[in-house]
Amino acid sequence: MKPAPFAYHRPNTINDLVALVASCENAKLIAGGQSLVPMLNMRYVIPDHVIDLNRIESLNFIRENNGAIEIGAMTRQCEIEHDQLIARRAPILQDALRHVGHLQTRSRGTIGGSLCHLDPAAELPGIAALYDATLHIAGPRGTREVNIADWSLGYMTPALEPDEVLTHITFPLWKEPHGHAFLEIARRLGDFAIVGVGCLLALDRNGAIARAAISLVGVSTAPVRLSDTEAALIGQKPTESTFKAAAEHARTIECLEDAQISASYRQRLAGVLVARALKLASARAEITK
Amino acid sequence: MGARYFGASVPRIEDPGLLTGRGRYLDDIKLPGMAEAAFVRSVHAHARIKHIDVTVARNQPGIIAVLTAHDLGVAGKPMPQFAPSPLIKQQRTQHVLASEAVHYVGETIAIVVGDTRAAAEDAAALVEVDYDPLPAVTDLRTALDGDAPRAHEGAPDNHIATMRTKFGDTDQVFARAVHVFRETITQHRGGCHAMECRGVIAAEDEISGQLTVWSSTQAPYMVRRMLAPWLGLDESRVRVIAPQVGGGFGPKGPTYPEEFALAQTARLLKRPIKWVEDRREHFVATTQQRDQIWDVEVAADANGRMLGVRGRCLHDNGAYLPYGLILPGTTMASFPGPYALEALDITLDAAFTNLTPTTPVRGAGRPNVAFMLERLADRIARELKIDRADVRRRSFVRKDQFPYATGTKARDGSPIVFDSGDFHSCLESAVERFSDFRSRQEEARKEGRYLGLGIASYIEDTGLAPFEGATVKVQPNGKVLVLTGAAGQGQGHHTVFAQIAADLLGVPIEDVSVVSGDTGSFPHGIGTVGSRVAVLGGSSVHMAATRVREKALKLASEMLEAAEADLVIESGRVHVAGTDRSIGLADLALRLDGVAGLPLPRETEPGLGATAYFEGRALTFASGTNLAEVEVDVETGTVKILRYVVAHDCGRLINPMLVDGQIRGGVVHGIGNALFERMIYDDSGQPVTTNYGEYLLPTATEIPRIEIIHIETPSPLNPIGVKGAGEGGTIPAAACIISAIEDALTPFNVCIAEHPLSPERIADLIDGAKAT
Amino acid sequence: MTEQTAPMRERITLTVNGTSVEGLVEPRQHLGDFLRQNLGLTGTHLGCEHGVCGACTVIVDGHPIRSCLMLAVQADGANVTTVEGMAKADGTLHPLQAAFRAHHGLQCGFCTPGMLTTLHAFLSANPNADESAIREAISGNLCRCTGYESIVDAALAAARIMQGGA
Amino acid sequence: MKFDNSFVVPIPPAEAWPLLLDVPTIAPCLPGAQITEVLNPRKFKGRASVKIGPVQLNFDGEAEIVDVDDQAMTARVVAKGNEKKGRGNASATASFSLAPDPAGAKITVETELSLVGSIAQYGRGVGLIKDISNQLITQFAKNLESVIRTAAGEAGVEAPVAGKPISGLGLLGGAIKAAVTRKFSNNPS
Repeated sequence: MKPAPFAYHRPNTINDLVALVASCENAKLIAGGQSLVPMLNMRYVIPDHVIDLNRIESLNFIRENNGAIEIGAMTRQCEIEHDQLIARRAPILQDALRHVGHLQTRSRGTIGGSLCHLDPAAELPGIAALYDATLHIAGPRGTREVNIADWSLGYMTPALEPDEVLTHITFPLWKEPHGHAFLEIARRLGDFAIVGVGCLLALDRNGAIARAAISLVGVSTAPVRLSDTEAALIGQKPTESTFKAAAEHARTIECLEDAQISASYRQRLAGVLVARALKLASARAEITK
Repeated sequence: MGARYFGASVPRIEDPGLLTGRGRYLDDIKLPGMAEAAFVRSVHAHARIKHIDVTVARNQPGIIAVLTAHDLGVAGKPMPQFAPSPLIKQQRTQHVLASEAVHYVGETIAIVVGDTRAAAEDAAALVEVDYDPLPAVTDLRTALDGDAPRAHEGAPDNHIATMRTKFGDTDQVFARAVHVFRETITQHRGGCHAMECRGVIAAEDEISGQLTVWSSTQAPYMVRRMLAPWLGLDESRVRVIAPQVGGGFGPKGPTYPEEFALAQTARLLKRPIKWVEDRREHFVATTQQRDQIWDVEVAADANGRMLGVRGRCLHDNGAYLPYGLILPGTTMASFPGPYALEALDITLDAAFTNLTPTTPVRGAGRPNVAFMLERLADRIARELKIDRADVRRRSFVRKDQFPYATGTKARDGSPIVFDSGDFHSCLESAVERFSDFRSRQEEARKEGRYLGLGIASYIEDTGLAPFEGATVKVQPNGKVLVLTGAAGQGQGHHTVFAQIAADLLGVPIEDVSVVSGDTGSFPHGIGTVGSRVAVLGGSSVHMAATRVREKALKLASEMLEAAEADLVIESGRVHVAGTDRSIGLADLALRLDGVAGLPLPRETEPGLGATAYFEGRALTFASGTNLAEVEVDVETGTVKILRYVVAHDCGRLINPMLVDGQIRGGVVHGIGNALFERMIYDDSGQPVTTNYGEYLLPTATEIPRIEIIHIETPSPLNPIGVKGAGEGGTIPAAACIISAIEDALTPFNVCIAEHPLSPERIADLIDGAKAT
Repeated sequence: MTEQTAPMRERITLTVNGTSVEGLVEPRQHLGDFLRQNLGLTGTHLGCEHGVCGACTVIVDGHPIRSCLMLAVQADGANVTTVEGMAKADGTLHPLQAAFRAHHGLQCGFCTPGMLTTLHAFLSANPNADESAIREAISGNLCRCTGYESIVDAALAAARIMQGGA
Repeated sequence: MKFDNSFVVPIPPAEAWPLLLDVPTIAPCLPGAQITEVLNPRKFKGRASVKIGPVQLNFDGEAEIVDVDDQAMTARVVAKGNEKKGRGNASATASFSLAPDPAGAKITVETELSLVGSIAQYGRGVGLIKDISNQLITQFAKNLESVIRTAAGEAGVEAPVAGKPISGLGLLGGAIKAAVTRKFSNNPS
């Protein structure tokens, strides 16, 4: 199980990278490589060029800026997992990362790689969707931004031209105190999510839901935000029956199926996990009030 | 002689090398001039081969040869049948390389030899095989129907053989039984998944003509037996070596096409060649097991005592018959379980399908039968509303009945006899650990949590005939060498052999070394299959070491001028008890190795060594009961195993720590079969779970601690009183987990007669039961 | 043989088990194959080559990584520790290695180097890890022989020793 | 995998029938496909490309029209191709039949597609491959319809351009939509 031969390039700067990407036909960018290299080894993907992003220092950072967390595309999952700023400001990223592969893959895997690979079950795109994140792109025509909602063009296909690269992701933070929850059902810890649910929830002074965000992974080719459900939650008291109604909504979303998992089972889990995530997030929101 | 090592949890002598990266596995062997091979394999489950074009592939850089069956001279020369049987209706063994037709995805078609594996893979992708696809048999349920496609073109049907095991008058027993229940039970296949895949190196010595084959096999002697006549070579010219083997679990027992192909190619190309199976190949080319469908009835009396079982089994043997009827045979040999049945009548039909061939995987047919019998036992309990343990209590063979003739017969027609055991003690010792379970279960249900307690009992026929042997020899430096044919794959055989020899010869275990798995170092062997090595290999080491001891004492008595009865062996020396007179084993060995001009003592053969073979004339039966506590999340169908208890009887324990390791690993394999492992094929026979992201092995986070209780009823059938322990963990585990899940779901009236169970399937079962 | 050109190769320099080594590698060669084939460090085992089994785990710049998922050329300049680098030069076993033997944390030995390197890196960063943390740390390492319990026990015992306890 | 498509063209069956047998015209109706060599009037060599996420597949193969029955107006196209880098083989049989229809002629295409090899052995992709295939074949039928309409002189219909690669993201987007909007009969509740 050895990859087919390819040429290897290792730029040190974003400019060099952009130039290289423009000049190589049938090229793949390698970030952490934890999804790409298996596909190379199994010869599912047979590129002529592999362009390595690992020496571009400027793509590796975590910082807070203007009410948002900014993370460089080449920031490794293990760095985010143990970062103090993230722990304080967006702990749900760390909850989600516990489900992303294993210790060894998080050592190499990057947030940008996960967003560009865009596996339907991937957790990090789901968190990006939860925060309405913005993706920053560089290319020969300059830089541009894409909202996470417009990021997926289909199965494992990000809205990235062949000569463009993702440089960093911005997660706008919620100003109001809120609770969070990330729950996932996979066959084993670290497996592809059958369904994963991320939830942010803020309560008003009366204890009613003031703001909610719910995002699901695993159910479709891209993360799904339950905008209608979120809107319906506003003003509701965080009770079992409120959560149940949200779960009923979640059960109606159209889902993928594959050789092992039916769409109806994904729908079932979507409902169960949405209710449970809301409950957990609201309990945490109570504490922050 | 007081046992010093036997019975103690001695750390393994195998470990230091393995812990420091110095294990020498097949892929670690590098020979001068060695080339590497990859295989072109069928992408179709069933197809005629119209044409194979290797021209482009041959012209790739780094390619030495691309060989088809014709190039290799093996067309029309299928592999020999390993285990012939008059019951086999259609004798079908695989060709080393297919040239006319393929019968499962993964079947070998051509061998590509290159400077590196990568180069060989590059070229293999460029071999063009023109196929004419044929309908494939992929559904066991209909494989024997008259209108089913044929797995082999032109065959009258897909029927391989019918086997039957029977005793008592089932008609009469079922007619007078108060209760008769019928079940259809389905079990699905999984793989071996030793962490080391298979691999072969073949090299022919140009001068001597000696062919050496290294293979990651459980049975090097069988590889030699299969290869030599097929190659037209004397056995003396073929040496087969099993190096360090990274797990076997059954499927490294048979001899595979790759072993033949590598041997033939190395001879043809006159250079050493290595092939190492990659994981994707393992998923299609290494044998699998467990597909069976049972349609059975059980008869019980008013108290829930099992009286009889009758029914049919449909068995999937995959596309070929590489291992004769051994696998279905182990199914039939597993009856009647631990139960004192009055009558039994089971018929098994083995069928061909266009899937990867099946041969034993840890437990062979035994987990299948245990699952079936335990589902029936649970069914009785459920129907009669009695404790599940009570069905077992009332139905087991009792301690006072041993030795117990089960009613079934061995292949040679002799009656099968349980040699020793105490099924009730195993059961009670495990059950008592859950004395508070029912009250906890009730409390949990009030909180909407669903706990379940599963139970499964089993027997395992171990110490399979015919024999294993060993030479034990004291070397002139006083150190002991054990040579044996019985190779290990991680069980710790070297350590247990060393324990036995060290005790008998009074030497520290550090002074014993063991060489195994090399046909060049010991003349006869069978292989590590069917939990037989401790019984047969261990007994042969015991016999040989005993003879060496006797020889040493006899010689020492002459040299020390003392009566044998006054001698003791300690720390490598023979002492005259109560004196300071002694002689080293080294001196004795030197004396018997001989010195020119000095005759040996009379009636003494050269060398302080002896060779012995222990023949397994009758099976020795291990047994036990497992209990498992699970929690089922009824909203998601997910299962968490909270506790697992094994009460186990494998006779005397040579090394309890190692036996525990065998049990734990075995249980986890069975948990895999129950909850995780499912080899899925689509309707056309394409395997769709060919990676570890989709074919799920149990991982550390999904598995509980496994508590073990040892009950020791020594076997009277061998000098060390042991029974096999390699598969007893696996045999009841799937049954136990499924039993627990069913128990947890009692409020939903869910009945389960299948495995593996995914969370989705559990959720569907709950929904289905709610709906009815 | 053919006249086609030899594949492109890259020169790399890295530190393996404290020793600086050089190599000429095809870009497609992964680090696991480089360690095994070019350096003869066959203690690193390849069990699946698609990043799931964990047998090939080595420590790169302090982090446990799957050497089948890292190209050798990417390890240029890196500091790599393999199972061969765990025992002391005088042969004294690392506490983890000793604990694996004492607790029968290995059977066939094939997954063992990956278990050892994973736990070595993990326990160095998390010396107080409890059983569930240890199970999670090795959840990306498959073992077919042991059922994991003895590995967990060995890790717990080694952690105590690595902290200087009993 | 089986797919059924049918459509009606506004010309009589006798006029539509020869168009249907004109492979150089109908082959490019399959998105991403092109003819590379005409072996004889009923046998062709060709090429097809399809992209499944990061996996770009290129098939080289042959197509042949067989079992042509001019009376019953039925025919079959048997095509098979091997992925150029060894990732699997595809084979398809499309059975065409023409029947009179009040509005002209009704064309029915029943396609049986099978994929083997590594591309067919990734279980997580199974559902998606089916959707993409369905989308390809539906697009094929639509293109075929417009080709015949164009040939029949209908204005305002654009014929597909031979060799145009599979309509990339648009097509994929369609497949995804098909995947996510599928209705499931075994809905729990």
